[in-house]
This record gives sequence, C-alpha cells and structure tokens, in this order.
Amino acid sequence: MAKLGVKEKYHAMTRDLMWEPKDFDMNRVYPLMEKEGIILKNPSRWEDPFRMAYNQYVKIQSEKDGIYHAVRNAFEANDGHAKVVDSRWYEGVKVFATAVQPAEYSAHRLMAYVGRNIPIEAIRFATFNQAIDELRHAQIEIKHYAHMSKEIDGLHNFANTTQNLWFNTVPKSFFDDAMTAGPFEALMAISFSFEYVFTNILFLPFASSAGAVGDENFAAVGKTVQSDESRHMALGMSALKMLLEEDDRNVPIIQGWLDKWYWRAYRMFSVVATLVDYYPRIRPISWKKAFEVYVEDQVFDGLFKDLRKYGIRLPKFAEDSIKEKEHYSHAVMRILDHYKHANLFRGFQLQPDDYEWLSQEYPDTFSQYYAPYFRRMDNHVLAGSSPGIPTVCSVCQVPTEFPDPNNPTKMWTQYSEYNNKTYITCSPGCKHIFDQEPLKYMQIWWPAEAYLSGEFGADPVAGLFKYTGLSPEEAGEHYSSREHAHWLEYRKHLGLDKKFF
Amino acid sequence: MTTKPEFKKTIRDQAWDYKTKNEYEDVTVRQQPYVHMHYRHIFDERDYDIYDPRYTRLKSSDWEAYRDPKKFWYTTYVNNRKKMAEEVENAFNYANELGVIENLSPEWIDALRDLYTPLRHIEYGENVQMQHVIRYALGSAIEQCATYQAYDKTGRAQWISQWAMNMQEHHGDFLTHGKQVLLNEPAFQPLRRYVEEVLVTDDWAEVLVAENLTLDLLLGNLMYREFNKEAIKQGDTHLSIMNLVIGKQLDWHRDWAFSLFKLLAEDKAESRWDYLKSLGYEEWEGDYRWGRILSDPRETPEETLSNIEIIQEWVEKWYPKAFEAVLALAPLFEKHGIDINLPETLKKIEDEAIIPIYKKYKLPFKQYEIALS
Amino acid sequence: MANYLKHDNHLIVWPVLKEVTENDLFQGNIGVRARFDMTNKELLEACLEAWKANHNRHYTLRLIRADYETEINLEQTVKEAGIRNGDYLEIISA
Amino acid sequence: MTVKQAYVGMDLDTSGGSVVTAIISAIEEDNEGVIVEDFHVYKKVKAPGKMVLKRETVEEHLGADFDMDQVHIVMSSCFGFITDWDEEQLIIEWEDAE
Repeated sequence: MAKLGVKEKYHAMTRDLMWEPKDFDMNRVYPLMEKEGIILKNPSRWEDPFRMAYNQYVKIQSEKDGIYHAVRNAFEANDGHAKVVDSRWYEGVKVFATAVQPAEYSAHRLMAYVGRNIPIEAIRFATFNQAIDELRHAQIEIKHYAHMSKEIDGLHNFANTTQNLWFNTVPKSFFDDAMTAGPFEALMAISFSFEYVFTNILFLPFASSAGAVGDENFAAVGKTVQSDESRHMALGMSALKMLLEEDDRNVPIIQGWLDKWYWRAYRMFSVVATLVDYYPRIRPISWKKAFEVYVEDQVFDGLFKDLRKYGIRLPKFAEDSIKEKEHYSHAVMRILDHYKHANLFRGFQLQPDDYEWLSQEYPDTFSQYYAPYFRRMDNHVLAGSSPGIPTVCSVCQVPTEFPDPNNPTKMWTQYSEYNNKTYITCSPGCKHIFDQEPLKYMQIWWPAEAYLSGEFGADPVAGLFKYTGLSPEEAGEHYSSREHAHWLEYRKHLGLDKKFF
Repeated sequence: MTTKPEFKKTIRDQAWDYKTKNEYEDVTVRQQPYVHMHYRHIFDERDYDIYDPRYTRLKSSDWEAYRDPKKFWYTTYVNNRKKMAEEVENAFNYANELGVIENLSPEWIDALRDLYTPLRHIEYGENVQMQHVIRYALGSAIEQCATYQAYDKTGRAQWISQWAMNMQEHHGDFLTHGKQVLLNEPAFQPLRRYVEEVLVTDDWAEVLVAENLTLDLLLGNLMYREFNKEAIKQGDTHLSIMNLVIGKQLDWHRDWAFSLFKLLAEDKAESRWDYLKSLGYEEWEGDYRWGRILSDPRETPEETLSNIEIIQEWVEKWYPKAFEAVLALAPLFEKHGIDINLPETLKKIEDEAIIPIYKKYKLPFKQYEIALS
Repeated sequence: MANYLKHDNHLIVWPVLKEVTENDLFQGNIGVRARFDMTNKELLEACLEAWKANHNRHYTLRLIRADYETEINLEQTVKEAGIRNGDYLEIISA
Repeated sequence: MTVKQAYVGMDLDTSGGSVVTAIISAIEEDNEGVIVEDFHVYKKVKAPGKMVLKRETVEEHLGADFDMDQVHIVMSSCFGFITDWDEEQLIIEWEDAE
C-alpha cells in the first residue's frame, strides 16, 4: 500500500480511533450530547490545523518548558525580584497570580469534561491537548509564585483565598459557570470567548509590561503560556465554524453563547486593564490601545467579518465594551482601592509620573472623572476606602461600582426581580446574562452575604482572616508596607539604590 | 551548613502555609478548590457540586494525602515521555531502514493484523473514560496521575496507528481491517464490550479499578510482554522495541493506582465529609446556602460499606469480566499458530504479575477459576 | 454561630449613602444585618452606623426595587414596610 | 464601527533570536504589505488578509535547516485561520478579508 500523506496520517492517529458503541446506547455513553439542542451532521469535515500528535507534543513542550525554567532559575538565582524598577509591580503580580493560576487549573478539569462529553473525534485530541496544556500553565505559574511567595505577601495561602476571598470569586465564578454548562457551551465559553478573544490581551500586553519593568521571569511566563494558547485559539475558531456549518439551527444557539460569554470574559478581565495601566511604573501600552489592537482589530474587524456569512453578528454588548475602554482601568482601580484594606494585594499612592501618563493616555476621562478620587489618598492612604463589605454583581461578582460610560458620574448598576428577591448587576451586559438564566445566577456564593450570615463565625472580619489565612499587614498601601521596606533594604545591599549618572 | 546574609532573609521561610517536601508537591498539592463552588450543573439531576465527594462511593479523611510514587508533574512528565517518543520513532526508522518490516514472515504479519492492530482502539477507549476521571476525581494529586495515564494511552493508540501504517506500506491494509476485527470478529467482542461498559461506569474510582487494577494487568502483560517474546523470536524489532517502551508505562500505571487504593483501603474515615477537617474546616458549619437556596449535600445518606469492602466488590465485578474478555482472544492465537497457550499464560500472569501485587498493597483479590471445557 | 439567615426574624440589607455614589468616591452598597421586628428608624441608625455617617444630619431611607423605588416609612417596622432579605437601600440626606 | 482592513499575523517571541529574525524576513519576502510592530518582548508581524511562511525562505535567511515545528516554540500567538501547516509552509488567512 502507498505511504499516507500528512493529513491521512493525522486522521488515522486521532479521529479513526473511537467507534460507535454496539452494546450500550449512544446516549448512555454521551448523556449530554443532545441536551443543548446542537445538531451535528458530519463534523468529521473539520480539520485541526495544528495536526500536532503525541510525539510532536511531548518533544515541543519539553523544549518549551526547558527554555522557561532556565529563565526562572536564572531569575531566582540572581535576585531578579529586587531588580524591577518599582516593587509595587508585585501587587499587580499578586492580582494576576491569584486570579489566573486557579483559572488555569479549572480550565484543565473543564477541557477534560468537554473532551469526554463531545463525541467528535475531529476535536477530541485538540481538547485533550488543551486539558494537559492548562495543567502546564497552572504549574508553571505556581512554580513562579512558590519562589515569589517568600519575597512578597498575599500568595502563601492561595488554596484558601481562591475559595474564600471575595476578590477570587470573580474568576472562579467564570469557570464554575462554564463547568456547570453543557459541553458545547463550555467549549464556546473557553476555547472561543476566553482563549480566542481575550487571552492575547491577558498575556501579551502584561508580558511586555513585565519586560518593561524588568520582571524577566513574568515576561517569560506570559510568552510561554501564550504559545500554547495559539493552539487553543485555533481550536476555538475551528470548533465555532464547525458548529455553525453543521446546521442553521445551531446559529441562534451559538449567537446566544457569544453574547453571554463575550461579556462574561470581558468583565472577568476587567482587572487586566489595571495591570496594564496602573501597576507598572513603566508602561509599554495602555489598556485602550491594547483593546483596540487585540479585540477591535483582531476580533471585531477580523474574525467577526468572517462569521457574517453564517448570520453571526458582533456580541450583543460589544459596543458597550468599546465605549468603556476610556474608563475601564480607572473605574476598576477605584474599585480595588475601595477595598484595599480587605484584599490579598495592596493599593498604592499614585506618583506624579503616574498622573502625567494617565492624563496623556486618557485625555478625555482621567483628569476629569478619576484623578480627584486618587488625589484623596495623597494625604491619607485609606481616604478612599469603603466602610464595609461590598455588594457584588450577581453575574461577574465584581463590586457594582462601574460608571455608565455615557454618563460617567452615574452608576451603571442594574436590578432584576426574580423569585421574590432583588438581584443586582453591574451593567446592562451582566443584567442580560442574569435575566437569561436567573435560576443559575441566584445560586452564587456571595462572599459578603456569607461573611455576614456567619459562615466564618460571628465576627465577619475575624472569620475572613481565619479562612483566608491572610493578616491585616498584607493589605493596605504598598509604599508604606513592610514588603516595600524589605525590598528597598534588599536593593540597598545589592547596591541597586546607587545612581551612577 | 550554609549561611544567608541578613538582608536576604525572606518575608516567610516557606512558600505555602502548608509544608511541601519538593517541587512535585509545590505544584500539585491544594490546586483544586473544595468549597464554595458557585453553581450546580444545569443538566445533572443529582444536584452535586462541581467537586464533590459523592462522585465516588469511597470515603477519605484527606483527599490531599495521596502522592504519585513517581512524582510526575507536567515538566518531568513531558521530559520523560519525550525520550520514549524518540525511542519509538528511532525503532520505527531503523526497522524500516534495515528492512525488518518487509522481511517479516507472512504468518506473523497476518497474526499481527488480527491480534495487534485493534489494540489502538482499546487503548483509546480507555483513555476516553480516563478523561471522566480527570474531571470528577477529588484532589489534584489523583487526577494529575489520571491525566498523564490518559495521555499515555492516547500516545499508545497513536504509536500503534503509526506502527500499522508502517506495516501497511509493505503488507496491505491494517487500519481498516483492525477496526473490522474490533467491531465484528467474535473473539474481540467481549473486549470491546468491556471497554464500552467502562465508558458507562460513573464512579471515577471504579473506573480506575476496571482499568488499572484488572484489565490493564491482564491485557497489558499479555500483549506488550508475553506476546513480545514471540515478536523477538520473529526478529520483529519494529514491534518489540515499541512494546518495551510501553512496558515502562505499564508499571507506573499499576503502581500509582495500587498505592492510591492502598491508601483508601487503610483510610478510617467514617463520613464522606471527614476530609474537610484535614483542610482546616473543623469548626466550619457548612456553606450558608445549604438548605436555603441549594440542597444540603450532607442529607445524602452515607455509604454503609467500608472502603475495602467496596474495593473488593469492584475487583470481584471487573476482574472475572476482564479475564474472560482477554481469554476470548484464544481462537485468534490458535488460528495464527501463536505459540501461547492463553489459559496457561493468563494463569501465569495472574500468579507472577497480579497476585503478588495485590499482596504487596494488601488489597483483596480472588483468583479466576477457569471452567474446564 | 448559627447561620444568621436561618432565623425567621433575621435578614441582611444593602444600604448605600446616596451622596457617595454621586461624588468622586463612587462607592457602592454594603451589607448590614437587620431584624424584621426592628423599626425602620432603628434600621436607618444601623445603616448610618455602617456608613460612619453623621447622625445629627437628617436622613431618609429609600427602598430600591427592579421596577420601582419608594421612600420607607420610619415609623413602621421592617416587616410592615415589606422589606425583604437582600433588599437594596439608599440613604438620602434631606 | 468603521470597517478596517482585516489583517492576519503572528506574535513572535523576540527571545527566539536569529530564528525569529529569519521568520520575519521570510514573511516580508513572501508576502505583500507586511507590517512589523515592535512590542519589545514580542514582535507582531501582520499582512492584509493572508500570510504565508515558507520553510525554504526561512532557511535562506537563517542559513541553516529549519523545521516548521520550531514555529511552535517562538509563535506566542496568531490571528486569522490557520488553513495549512505542514513540513513546507504555514498559511494564515481570513476568508472574507475585505
């Protein structure tokens, strides 16, 4: 027989392996297959563009891991953490660490769920590769933080902050949402909305910020992780096309998922806007610019043009997110400052050069709507803090303190009535999501309600510290913290405080 | 002892509030959350949490206590498997260059076509249900082992596919024929049915019994070890080197699973909720939503049998099935004149490679009685 | 402590000082424990306490619902005013 | 929203050194209207509608053998549909570029 070509070989090694069960009903083997109304005719037409098989995978990934861990070891051996331009950067690293690392781990379990429950061999190998990639990301990141945790606060009890701290419920609720949806919705949520639309903006601009402030280790994490995401993005796009091409009746279902998950992911990444605009003292790019490059150009003007022929339009609240780009990072930083006394990372007093950069990048919004708030903290670091535990959005779980971009002095907060209770959401986008599935979103573990109901004991504050393992001195303001003092001392001994010219 | 300059004194001496002994523990322990999952699955009538002890009948006083005897985490796993992948690729290339494949005897070629090619489907089917284990097993240390095992089985399915493609270049169709054998050859039906039954087995720990503790020991030792002796006699290094590499994986799949069941068999947990104490939730009165807006999981009746009784029940359910499924291959061995007496060989495997393992890990085992016919 | 909300007389409400939602502070609602049998005057006191607001100034309470808003009668009890667990309140300075 | 020219492209990890330089030169040689944006730790290479990367051209610029699998190591991200990727070339494109 003749030698098989690359394509035939890949088929033989991936999609020809499973068989239609003979002794058990398809619906017992794949109980979720028909639950979502997705219709499949001949999905085998779909091609995984990467055609990466097991041998290729372990060889390439082993090399990539080798490169990353070499960078990390050098960073750890050479006092790398002391060499960034300003230690406040690490407050941002804590935000990223405790939000993203557990998310990667959830994605690992979730992709196994998708691969097990979607009976399409054409994508199963790609979903499994992603499942094991996500474990890689979770472990690369945890390895990074295992070193940093000795030098900085806030990371040492990630296992409990992940499940008990109000801030961490934001990313957790996103993945819990996908994990409790049907497998096709989960695939669209993660592979498309999360991976394709947003991971670029998560890893690349933050990686260049890391490079700019001198955090070589973090820059390497961002790039090596994202190099796997390009496979995940290809999976998400191709799976999306496949489902749209299979049957017209899939189109409205998919559009509904794109509407939901675009906004869900956009809100979860709200904190990334601050990681780009606020935490780095040297900024290679603004959130506004990054949003234009990675979302408007690459997704709205790129992919979505290709999807028009299927009758797919832009996600329902795309325009709202475009309007919000002038406000996003400032509004979110203000929210974080409201609760910096009750979080695992600190806020910080803005410096003169910060005010300068922010007013230049955001001439129409920063000075007018946000600078006055941050100025309050010039004299007293907690001047802008909230006196209590926040009301969070019933969907995205971010405190409901977003301004309406059309009217930035007014709250964007929305209310819904369901089952004789009032539910609050942060924006029209989240209200829409709530109103589609109230039975789901009424279930949320609402941190403030849990603390006040006494789940952690009669005293909510004492309970919060007990069940998150945090201590008060880990919160507050960075430049006045023990962590900053420790970092300055360390630099002094390395002679890094000297100015040579 | 090494001394550290004062200024290098770190804010804390250890990374995490819990002690870790090594890199493997740093990146493995406490990865999975245990409380405060936000929603219940929209299609699952059981109304269980995302991570929930009720996905298995076995109880544990600490789901975080388990450790992989090989301490694999992603980096060490891919580094280790990269070597294996290269060994298999080199074996294939050299066998091809040395003309090993084209010079195989026609009888041997036909035997492999029938007996060996369908294994790519068996391995893959087992991998599919292992992904169910990855999703539902409790504790990152346990599901991490399942992840790498599933990936190994995917890799094997691909190695065997590549092997079949190499054979096809000289000796006619293998792939299509192999699938026909899987689906229609009477001797293969019990084995195919067995894997399908694993695919509808919901309890993730029972799935591990049905694969690692029973079938994989019998089929793995037979096809990748005993059968390999024949391959060596035939001078078939194309097949035999791949089998040697697969053999290295077999032992790890066995060891991690047996050490898990040993740990669980010795566990004295009385309630499936005992593990919460080991996580520092001794005084925790439960999620404030339970019994208000969510059903209270603690109202689900507790399992009455002990772990060891349940494990015994599973082994006694799956081992005979597995034995019969593999034994059913006998007609194919005879048809192709393979010098293996299947009943005797399986008994030998039981005596040398199965009974000693169950003894070593102190797990209950009942030998299979072959009906004399 | 037993779950505060399991007690029939208990509820948690979410007041916000209206003025801080409209100046640069831009703060949102926070949680306060309440009882159905307390008067709305007592409830207002609890809310002002939570917000560390100046008790000498005159304030009123508004109940915010999805489809309407209404001023709360301070003479009535929480129950009589039809306030539910999880309700959102605005503290308005007169 | 203003309808803009749809670009495809990739983000290349600059720590890939000479390999990345060679890939960029090859892309510039084999495609029209290529734009390279420098984000320091990575470079964004984009072309209108379609982009092809050829092994042979990379090898000419690199002066050494190049395996298309090496792209996995240095390509931090990409945008556009990957419609072909084998031993010889990689093609990224939008179907409806205009």
